[in-house]
Amino acid sequence: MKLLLKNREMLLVVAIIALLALIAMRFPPFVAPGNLANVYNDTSILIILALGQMAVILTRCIDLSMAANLALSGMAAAMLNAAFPGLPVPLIILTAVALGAALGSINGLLVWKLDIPPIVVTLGTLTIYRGLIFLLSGGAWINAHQMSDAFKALPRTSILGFPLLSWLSLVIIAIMVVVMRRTPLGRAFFALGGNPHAAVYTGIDVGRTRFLAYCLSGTLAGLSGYLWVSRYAVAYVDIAAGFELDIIAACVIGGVSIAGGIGSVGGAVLGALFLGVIKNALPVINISPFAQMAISGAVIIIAVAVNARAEKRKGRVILRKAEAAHG
Amino acid sequence: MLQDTTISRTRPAVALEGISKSFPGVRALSDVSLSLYPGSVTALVGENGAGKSTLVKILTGIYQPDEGTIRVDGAETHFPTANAAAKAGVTAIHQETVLFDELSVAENIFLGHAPRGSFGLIDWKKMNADARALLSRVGADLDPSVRLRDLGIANKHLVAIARALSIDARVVIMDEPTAALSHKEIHELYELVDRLKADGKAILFISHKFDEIFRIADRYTVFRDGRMVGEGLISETTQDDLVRQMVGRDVGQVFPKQEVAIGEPVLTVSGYRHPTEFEDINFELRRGEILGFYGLVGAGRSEFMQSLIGITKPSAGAIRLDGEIKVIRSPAEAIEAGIVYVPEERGRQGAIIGLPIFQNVTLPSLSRTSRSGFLRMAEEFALAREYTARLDLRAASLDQDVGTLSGGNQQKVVIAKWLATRPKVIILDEPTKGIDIGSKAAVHAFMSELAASGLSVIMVSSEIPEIMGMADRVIVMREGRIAGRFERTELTAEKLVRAAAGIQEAA
Amino acid sequence: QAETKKIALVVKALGIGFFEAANKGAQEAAKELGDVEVIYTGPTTTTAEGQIEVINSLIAQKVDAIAVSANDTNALVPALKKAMDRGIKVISWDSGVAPEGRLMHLNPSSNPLIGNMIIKLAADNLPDGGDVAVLSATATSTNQNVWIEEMNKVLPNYKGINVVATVYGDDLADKSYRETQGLIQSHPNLKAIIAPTSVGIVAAAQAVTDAGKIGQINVTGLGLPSEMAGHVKSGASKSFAIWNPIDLGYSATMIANDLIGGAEAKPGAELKMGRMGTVKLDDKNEGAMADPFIYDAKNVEEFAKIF
Amino acid sequence: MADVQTIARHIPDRLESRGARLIKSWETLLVAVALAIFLVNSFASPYFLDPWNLSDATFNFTEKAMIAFAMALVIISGEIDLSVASIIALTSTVMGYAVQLGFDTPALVMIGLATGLLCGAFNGLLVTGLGLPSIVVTIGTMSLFRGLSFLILGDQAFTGYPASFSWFGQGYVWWVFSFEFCLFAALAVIYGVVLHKTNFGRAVYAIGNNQTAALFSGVRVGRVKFVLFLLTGLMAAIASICLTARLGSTRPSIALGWELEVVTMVVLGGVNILGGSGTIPGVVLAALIMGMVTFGFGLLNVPGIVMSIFIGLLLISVIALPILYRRFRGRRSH
Ligand SMILES: Nc1ncnc2c1ncn2[C@@H]1O[C@H](COP(=O)(O)OP(=O)(O)OP(=O)(O)O)[C@@H](O)[C@H]1O
Ligand SMILES: Nc1ncnc2c1ncn2[C@@H]1O[C@H](COP(=O)(O)OP(=O)(O)OP(=O)(O)O)[C@@H](O)[C@H]1O
Ligand SMILES: [Mg+2]
Ligand SMILES: [Mg+2]
Repeated sequence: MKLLLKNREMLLVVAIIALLALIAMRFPPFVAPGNLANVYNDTSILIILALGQMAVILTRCIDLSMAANLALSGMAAAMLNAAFPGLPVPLIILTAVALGAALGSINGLLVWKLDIPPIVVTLGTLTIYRGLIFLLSGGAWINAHQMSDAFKALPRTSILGFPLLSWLSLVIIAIMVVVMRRTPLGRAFFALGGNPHAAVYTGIDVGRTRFLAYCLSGTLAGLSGYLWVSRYAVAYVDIAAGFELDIIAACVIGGVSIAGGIGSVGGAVLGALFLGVIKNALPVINISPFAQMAISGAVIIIAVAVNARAEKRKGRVILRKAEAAHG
Repeated sequence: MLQDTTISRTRPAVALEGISKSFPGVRALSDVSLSLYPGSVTALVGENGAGKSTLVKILTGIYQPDEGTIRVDGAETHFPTANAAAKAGVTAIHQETVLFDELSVAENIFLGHAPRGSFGLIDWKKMNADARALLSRVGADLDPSVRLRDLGIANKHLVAIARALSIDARVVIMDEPTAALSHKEIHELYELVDRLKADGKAILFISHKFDEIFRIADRYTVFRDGRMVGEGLISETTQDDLVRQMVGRDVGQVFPKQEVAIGEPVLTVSGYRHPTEFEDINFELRRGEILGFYGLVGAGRSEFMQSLIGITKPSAGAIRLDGEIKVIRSPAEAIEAGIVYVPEERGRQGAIIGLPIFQNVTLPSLSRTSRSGFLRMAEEFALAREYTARLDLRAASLDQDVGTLSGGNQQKVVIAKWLATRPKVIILDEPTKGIDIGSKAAVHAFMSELAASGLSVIMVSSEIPEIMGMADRVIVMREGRIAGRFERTELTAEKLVRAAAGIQEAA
Repeated sequence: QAETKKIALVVKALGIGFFEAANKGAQEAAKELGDVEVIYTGPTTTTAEGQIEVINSLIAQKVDAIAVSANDTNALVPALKKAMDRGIKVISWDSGVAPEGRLMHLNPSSNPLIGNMIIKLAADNLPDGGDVAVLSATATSTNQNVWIEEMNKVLPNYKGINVVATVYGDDLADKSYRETQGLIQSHPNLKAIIAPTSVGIVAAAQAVTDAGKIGQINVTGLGLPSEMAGHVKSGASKSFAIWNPIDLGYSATMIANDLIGGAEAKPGAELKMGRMGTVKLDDKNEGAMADPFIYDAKNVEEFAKIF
Repeated sequence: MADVQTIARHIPDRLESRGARLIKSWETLLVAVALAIFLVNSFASPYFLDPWNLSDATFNFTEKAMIAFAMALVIISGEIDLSVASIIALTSTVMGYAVQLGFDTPALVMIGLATGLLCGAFNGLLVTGLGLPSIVVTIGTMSLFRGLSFLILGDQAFTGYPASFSWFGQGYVWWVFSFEFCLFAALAVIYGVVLHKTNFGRAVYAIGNNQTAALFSGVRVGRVKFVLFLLTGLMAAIASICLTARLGSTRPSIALGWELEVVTMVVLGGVNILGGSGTIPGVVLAALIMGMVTFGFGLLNVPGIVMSIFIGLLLISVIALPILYRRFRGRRSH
């Protein structure tokens, strides 16, 4: 099991290195350590979101509302800061995270208690959450000058030479590794996605576990909401519009199976990094910015095809089993 | 009811009283009671669908009973979840493999009660070590970190058994634990049961194999149609007696085989092979014949049959139908050629739940009921009525969703569906798997009629009585190859078992 | 008593500070006129389809005039033609529509002037010349493209100034930010970034600040004082320009009212713009409101309170 | 027990009359919702009940609804196509390119349809040929197709469509009935017949309910699915022709975000997102409802995003209500 997972992740690592080599040929400074750190920093939010999405996808659900959740939580954080500049930033972050978790739990409740298909639920809440931002803000932007310096400074604070945003994503990766690998909840995500029927036999409450997955994705979306808004120092209705698809793409490239039950933290992180490298590299290697979209599309398709190859069930091999048993 | 003084003096470890359970359209259990005693093995027997597994699921907290109480050590309890039952010391090897292909062996064993280390985190090292110990207890030499999907069916069963043992239980339930195990493994299981018994565990053992029951059980309980119809001590009963209680009538009736004059060859299969699943399959099927295919679960019969209708792609081999070579690349072509396959997994491959009965029946025959691609409902109803009536289907209307029918009636719809295509050759893969005794007799009678009317039938079955009762000739498959051919006249259960298990003729 | 006249102010998208300010001006005009009701509306994303839907519902409401800042020069024409067929006076402002789709177009300022202004702002701080890059809005926005075109025309007048790249931030803060990072990366000698868009300029200033390039790279272009005040103070932007969006909304409303009142939009005509005076139409029925105004550390605080 | 076994019973074809089934159907619920919205709109705005205004309002949904018909079939078969809006963009771009090369209207239409079919075939091939999950494939092609359109167009726009071409988006067949509306009505009938009255439609339902069993029953699953993806491609192309003709210009951002609106329309129309059930009349009603909501709110100058809140709530509640109702009834009968 480990071998195959390792293989898939190795494949991605190799792909990313190859990509970097290719970019370095056209524009060597891109692979300078300092710039790579920048690329990582720029991808941090996508990584955090992809990890939340992964938890949801593992349980055979999907969360299309993550970007809208991010935008709503981010807008709430920004407005709170604009209205009460004196409010301590940690308190604002806490509010954003709590709001994100609450929005996620609404998705989770609808999936759990009403049995509405996840894609319908999150399609609905996607538009509702976006709309709520408009109602909340009246459509107005919150701009850099309306935000307090402390609010904007946090993700940029440098610790040991790296911005806090990067550190934060590393901490979340670490937490997610522990959650996914070493807590019953994390294992329940995998088990339930792999075989929901059997999960019941092992005492897993399918609905509740899905609910918790949505809470997790919501929490991470809420946190990302603050990070996004403070990093780009602006909040408006449409921030991160369409980003939900990037998040899902990162998961898919990272080998998270859309059918549930298969995936890894490492894969999701690498998938996000892969997209991040492409996004950051295209503008500097003078590939027309207009080619960006087509390239990410092609990458997604290739990644799914490759992953599907790797996943393709081997036959049960009745004959070879017989030979082995006798040999 | 029979009362035994020695056992009734010890208190049951767990007792069920007056349990009833209904599913939409089926009363799976009505007012059953059952007690399990420490240090004693109780065998639960009954035909398919008698309600045995349902009882297991109630005992393990997966289903909630509609009525009745569960007592553990005399105290009334509820098992709202599987965890609650496990905490109360009830563990089970379920009939379906309730395992996770993508997780490791160790985790399959410990999911839900994994050993925890610091901060309450799962301790993988300990889990792997514990798993290794448990696996060696059940005689499986497996690497606990290997992914389950890479195991064969027998090893998966062993993992399921290890899982049941991973809970420190006083009640161990085994629902057909030997169905997929080989000789050696079965014997190791017997020893395990003996050890558990010696440890004072109460054991419920469900099996359709009588030799097994008489080998390890102390007591028995018989279910028929969701009711308890008898119980007692194994030492005071006989196999015939048990069968009579189970079936409630003479067994001979179940296989109403008609004598049919066997005609010329209809289907000739030569040199069929598949790179990984089967090889060297040669046989011919004659008009009016019922050809039985026997083998242990996983022998590759279904895989081979599916290659005949173009689902699995064989790497070599040829089919002749009425002497002509036919190339069949898809089920649609098979139906056109007159070969139909009634699949073994009714729910997944047979019935289309969500569509009404009549649409299920007419699906493969739409080209006949429609005109230039447009549906004609009247024709469809007529066709569906004709064939469902011949199978004596019980339903409220033909417009009813097949999902609302009982298993036996669903199977009738599936068979009707294939018959309506008017085939020359019909392949029935485990046609009576999971259907009740009445329907079973109906299917058998009907199979006989089909053969009599000139159809050629291939019947894949893992039930020896069914094979012995129905087949004119039997081919035994083992591990993807033909392991024996028998005429009806020379057929014995022992020969079949030996061929299927690959045991040499006793010296 | 005359019935109130309904004038619709259709913007590229709701929520953008610049247009909110224009609405302020329009409301001011309505108050001044007394018998005018201004309907401030627009899609939520900057798409032509969204604007067409809005325009259709305005036609259905039988408004008297539509003043639109278009997301697409051509795509709105059929819908606006239909509006004119039903007797609605249609003008465009800020970002124009093709002549068939409107009676006149009000440029905030003359395009050549703006084109010259944005390059001049960059050049003024680069006495020795150097590399500059342009960060535009969406690749499809009409006005930005015209300005950049005009800028390139006068480029030879500024010796030593090289425009090394033009990138698009799609009027999205994050994309603009990332594009700016790309520019900083790929052009180590970059001295200035010109962003003729109020969203882009803020994002670019932020990216320059985060990259620690304040003092090395000057961000300039068109922006709102309220949004840029902080960046002027930090030094990320030495100066930038904008016309007054309040005046723009005010003028558009006044012109629409004048047209409802019977004035005719034809080359050479002068239309009344209330306190802003009059606008004279050129041969393409276009007019310009006023010159852009430059904001720097000296005056930005004062205007930040207004828009 | 014994008598049941011996007497062959007659099983009726249907238990309920056509009328009884109709009353309990999802469509009835939608008709009620549609009527309610119609009434509310009529009272809320004096401009609503005007034939020309209503005719203008149909443009809000006709193009999306055309795609929704094909999408309904795809979703009933258990798949999904999220690339439709991008197919619109690519098709429109290719047609715009053809205009620059001087092609005339009939050629443009053919080129547009061919492009849509090619995109559909590409999706179909990836889904049926390689067996990839359609949701992921079409998220990929969604970027790819629109990306190609960005690659071709960049910051440019294609204009200069022939005057005859604009008729597809702006022409009227008779009185207030636009070409688009008539096409929508005709397609509704065609799709209704295909789904509900043909073998092909039956195969779609069978696949959606149980793909494996359908395959075993002789349904050519791969072929049917491939055709369904071709159809969505084709319908996206038709919608693209109408939309391009209506706008008179092509930008790569054309029809951005439509895929979710189309899916919403289909789901609101009672199509099970997990496949297996749904009807064309339901989708038609959902299209009308969404069109009326957009138009009604538009007349009140409510911003589009607030309408989308309403649509989102409608989507969730329309699906949740029957579930809650059933649960409530189930509880009472116990
Ligand atoms: N989840 C369910 N939904 C509906 N009916 C069910 C369900 N589970 C079991 N049944 C029905 O209840 C009856 C008893 O089934 P059960 O599985 O308990 O039989 P069993 O005695 O274990 O049979 P077997 O020997 O084949 O395992 C059958 O008629 C079956 O079809
Ligand atoms: N390694 C395995 N893992 C999981 N399931 C298996 C495995 N091997 C066999 N099975 C299951 O056992 C059943 C029988 O396998 P298969 O159909 O290939 O053989 P068969 O000889 O036809 O057996 P049967 O007697 O059940 O018809 C199938 O349902 C299959 O899914
Ligand atoms: Mg059972
Ligand atoms: Mg089989």
